[in-house]
Amino acid sequence: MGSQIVSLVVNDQRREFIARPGTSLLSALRESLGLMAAKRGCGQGTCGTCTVLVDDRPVMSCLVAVETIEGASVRTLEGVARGGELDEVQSAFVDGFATQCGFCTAGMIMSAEALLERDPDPSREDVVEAISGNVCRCTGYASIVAAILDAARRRRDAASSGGDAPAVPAGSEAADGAGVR
Amino acid sequence: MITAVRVPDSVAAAATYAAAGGRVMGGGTIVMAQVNSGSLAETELISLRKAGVSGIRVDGRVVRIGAATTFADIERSPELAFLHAAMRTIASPPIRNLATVGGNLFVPQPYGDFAVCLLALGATVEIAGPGGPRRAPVEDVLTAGVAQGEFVTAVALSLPAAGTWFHHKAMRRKLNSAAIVAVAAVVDTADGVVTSARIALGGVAPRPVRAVSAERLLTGRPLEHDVLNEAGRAARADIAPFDDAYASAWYRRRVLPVHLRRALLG
Amino acid sequence: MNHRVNPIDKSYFAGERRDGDFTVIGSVVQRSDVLGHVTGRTEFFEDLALPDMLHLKMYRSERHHARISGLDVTEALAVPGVVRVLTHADIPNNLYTPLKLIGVGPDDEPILAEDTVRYLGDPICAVIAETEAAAYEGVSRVRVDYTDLPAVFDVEEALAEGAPLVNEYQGQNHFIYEGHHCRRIRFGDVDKAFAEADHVFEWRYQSAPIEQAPAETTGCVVVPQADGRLRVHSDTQACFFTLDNTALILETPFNKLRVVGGTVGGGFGGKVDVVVEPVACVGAMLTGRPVKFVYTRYEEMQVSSPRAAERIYIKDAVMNDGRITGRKVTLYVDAGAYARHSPYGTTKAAAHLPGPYSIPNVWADCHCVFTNRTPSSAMRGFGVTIGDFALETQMDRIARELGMDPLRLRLINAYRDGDMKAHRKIAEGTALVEVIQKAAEMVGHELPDAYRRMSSTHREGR
Amino acid sequence: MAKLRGRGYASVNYPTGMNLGGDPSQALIHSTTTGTFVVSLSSVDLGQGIKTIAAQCAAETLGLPYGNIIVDTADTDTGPHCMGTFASRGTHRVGNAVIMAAAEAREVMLEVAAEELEVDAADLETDGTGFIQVRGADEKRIHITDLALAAHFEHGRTISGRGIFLKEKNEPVPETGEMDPDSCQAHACTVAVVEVDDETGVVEVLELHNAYEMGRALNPAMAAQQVEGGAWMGMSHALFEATEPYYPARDHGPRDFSEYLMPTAADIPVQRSVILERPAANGPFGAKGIGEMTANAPIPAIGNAIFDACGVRLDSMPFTPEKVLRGLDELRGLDELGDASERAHAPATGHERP
Repeated sequence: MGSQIVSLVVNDQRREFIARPGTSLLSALRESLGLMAAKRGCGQGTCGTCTVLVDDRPVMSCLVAVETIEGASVRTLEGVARGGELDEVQSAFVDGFATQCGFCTAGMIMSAEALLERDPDPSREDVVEAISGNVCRCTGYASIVAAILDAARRRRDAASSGGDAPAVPAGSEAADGAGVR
Repeated sequence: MITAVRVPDSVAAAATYAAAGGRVMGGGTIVMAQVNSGSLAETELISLRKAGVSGIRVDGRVVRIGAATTFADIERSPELAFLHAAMRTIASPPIRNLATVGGNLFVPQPYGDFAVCLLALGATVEIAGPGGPRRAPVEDVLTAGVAQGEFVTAVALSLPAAGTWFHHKAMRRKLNSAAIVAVAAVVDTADGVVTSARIALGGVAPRPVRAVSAERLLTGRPLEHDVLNEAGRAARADIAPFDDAYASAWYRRRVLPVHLRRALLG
Repeated sequence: MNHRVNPIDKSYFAGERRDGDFTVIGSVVQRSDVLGHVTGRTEFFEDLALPDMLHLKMYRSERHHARISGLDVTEALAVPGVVRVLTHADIPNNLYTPLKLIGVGPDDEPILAEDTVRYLGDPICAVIAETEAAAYEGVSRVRVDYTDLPAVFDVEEALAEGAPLVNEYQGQNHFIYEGHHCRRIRFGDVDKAFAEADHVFEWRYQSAPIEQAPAETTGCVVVPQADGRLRVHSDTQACFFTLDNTALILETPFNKLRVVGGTVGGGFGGKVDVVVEPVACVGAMLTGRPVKFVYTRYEEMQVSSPRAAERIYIKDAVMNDGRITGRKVTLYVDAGAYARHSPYGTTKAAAHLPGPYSIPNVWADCHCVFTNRTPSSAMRGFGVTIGDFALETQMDRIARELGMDPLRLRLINAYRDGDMKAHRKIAEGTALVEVIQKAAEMVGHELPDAYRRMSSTHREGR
Repeated sequence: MAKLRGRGYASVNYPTGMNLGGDPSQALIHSTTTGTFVVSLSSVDLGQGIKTIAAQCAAETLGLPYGNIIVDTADTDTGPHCMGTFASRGTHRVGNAVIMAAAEAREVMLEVAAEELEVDAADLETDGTGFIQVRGADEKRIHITDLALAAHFEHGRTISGRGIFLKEKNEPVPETGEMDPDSCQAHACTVAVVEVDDETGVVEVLELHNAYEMGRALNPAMAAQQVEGGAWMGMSHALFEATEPYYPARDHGPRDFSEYLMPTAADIPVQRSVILERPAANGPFGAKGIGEMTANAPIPAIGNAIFDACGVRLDSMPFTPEKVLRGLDELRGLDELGDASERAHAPATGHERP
């Protein structure tokens, strides 16, 4: 049998490539499609740096044999910013200083996107659960949780103001200085 | 090295491939990790993702869950609401979107939390293979596995009556941790006294095990603090705990009664 | 912006702040790397796509301590896609130690094992193949015959008479500091302090090795250049440190190498050892093709050097009023099988004693000990983190024994500007008193006036 | 069953700008013809943010906006020597080298501006927005873009500078340990509040209160990142981390992030931190460096809080539920499997708080 042609819809574009047997979705994205945002932190499904959305659900792309999702829709961090504009999650990560080394960021943002698409008004507990598979060694998570909650608020504000208003920082959870749980 | 990945579109096609010796996989959470580290023995993968064995069907009190049904699917199923809390103790959302009901039966402890639930529920496993379809109690599959060329296509279980399902998983951290001790149980009571109990334990033996000593001890007695402690101590006869990166065998044995009691009393 | 900042209490050291009129310093400016991070465009070393790149995977020792009585790579070479298998014979200068750059020796670690392995995971041979899968397959077919040697895993057992010798290049199971068996601190007379003390307390502390666990594992891609140089894309924390050590191992002029690093997916000290670049460079030189060598997560967890386990004994002479008048510390750093950066870390540990307190009599023996485990090395707080665990637990125990407020005990003993530290450096810029006062205030821990008036800039009554 | 609450303290110092290796760090800076300044380094950014800090130091010294600075780093062909990013050297060594380079470049910048404006360079100042102007007469001014063009095309000058920071290598005296191994001392005090489950030994860290003294917070948001992430790492070390959980035996070493556990966002405490600044004479704008020390104080603070909560003294890291429970069983005088636990709820010492 050997290598075969696989077709996926990646960030709304149909992409075809040749995959060696046993190629993970992560390897296909990085090596065949040149999409480097998703990272390989472990290859075992334990770090979350390779998280992407397959048919709108977050998965560890290192654990997906690419032949098994022929035809699926795949979304990566490269597809999140539209027309060069950061979306609410990205802007909230920037403004909230929710990145340090940046290696977990792609996976974190994709887990957050999946959550917010399913639940535009998540609780802190929902956010915490959504990123429970994404390891960050730098931040201690608090800034990431705050940024995702902030992103949800920005997106709701944008939606309630007709959808064409720019994402505005809500500010209510901006640091009061005393650290936010 | 992997030489072929099969994605059969039917159970029959999957059976043909399986008979030839490939490794059957559900979501890939175990198998692909081995592929990525070059440690998988088999050279062919057979995915059940498109073999028509996904989905949850409810027929009265009986629920049939396809082997390739993911944990996320169960979390979204209103009929299986009693399992939702248990599902959320397993790994993380990006894993639960991949990991499957069938695959979980073959995961080594202290993983395999759903298998612990199935054991408590007395599930029946549907198996396909060279000899045609067969059914087996989940105990048998957990103990003996399936034969060469066989694979699981579904599990069937009866919905527990309201108030009879209990689940508690002790972890090293609040989310995304393997079990120190997992307890799943269906316990019927009448007039405050246990009439029947089926208790399964995870994390405390190489396979999920029934706490038969505790079941015996509880039957005919009230679900009370002291009785449960006694049952928990009795259950130590049913386990074969191990040391691992999470906890020692001693610790698992030591806290088993605490967690058995917490499972049933909250 | 929606960022979080911690309040700065400018009432402390107000007279020394010289704030001036900064325009950028002290301000929150956006991180220069953040837009790359949130769009996935930041380039980490592994994001380099090279069409003809080869993959290197390491076959590692399956024993803690053994002679290699046979090595057979024939089957590995027969795997389709395997291009080359490197052994120690391929490494120009196979013996090194990273701190030789600052004059620390002896060389004690083979790049690839010759006749002996000294820890589980010691690298033996490197399989280079067209694909990762082929490289793994090749590794699985390497055959090594081992003759087990006795191993030692406990630092004190390693120092005992008759213990198996871990590293014959060192010659004994501890690093030698200028003729001494350990790094010593000798300050005042601790024996006199113990004799005159109201109380003597002695306790033991222990830690286990800790992994730096960066999200990105250690690795590099080496690309041969048209001019004969090698371009090394690496996630090292230390470009020139890596370059210099690699050149010494390759026995090549330093200007033959170019190290390109930059954005690293977390380091925490774990990417200071030079453990992937030399072998990958040899592979690239011998094949003439780009070679990638990236640690698996397993290698990162179990083979890459962790924070050392330490065993620490602290014996204190204490007076009824809480003054600590003598402190004797015996500290063992478990360096594992090779020195790496541990001789340095042990010295740093010694300099840190007796903690942020002015104790007039201090005696310390800090041993850098070799055992048959994964070599340890630098990690965030190198030489200090575990010492602080021991020292600050000790302080709490003393306070409990004396029935004292643990913060007052610390304030009484806190070092101040002008104090001579145990390593004979005059303290300056101290602020222990103030952080304690501030923390007490934050949690509503009452301190009497005399303690609230204490200051790091002068000792009351002096 | 009881949840026992306790509070623990720890205070520490930390040496920054180590010079046991004696290696200096260099920085070069030059202006493009349009007034952007490129800082060339070979230091590595690991996420701690050295590129941002270097740019802030350059901008402040030059008196120009942060946006005028580009930092090019981590290439041994293009960057001057830096031995590496470790031992709390980044902010201290590189910051100082950048300041020195930028000061030299600023001097040239003012000389050229003086020629352009036909004034004395000593009378010039920068306004922080990009203008160089005569002090007290700011209508007489020139923008850096115009100035840089003029420097290159008319004056034949490079607006550039060189910087290095060296504190000579120190050799400890072997007999006494006398040495001068570092440049500054930073400080921290942590108060931890924990809750111990007296039946399982599970410890939950509820609160971490930290006071950190770091010389100067060059970028307060990035200082907060180090503080918050470092304290989390300390808590993680305290409760979870070991590559050899049965040390000194090597069995059951964790292989991945499933087995090597660290706290998730669900496990983190409330963190409150306050920063004190006692500027260091030898630090860049007084900064000492904060990255390494932040994990240290939380570990003993948590251990001491556990003792306060339940009377179990942990002298071995990490503080696993097993160690706590063995300690509790010993205090309660229970047998190997703690089977009398339901008869002895309260530990021998320690106390329950509301």
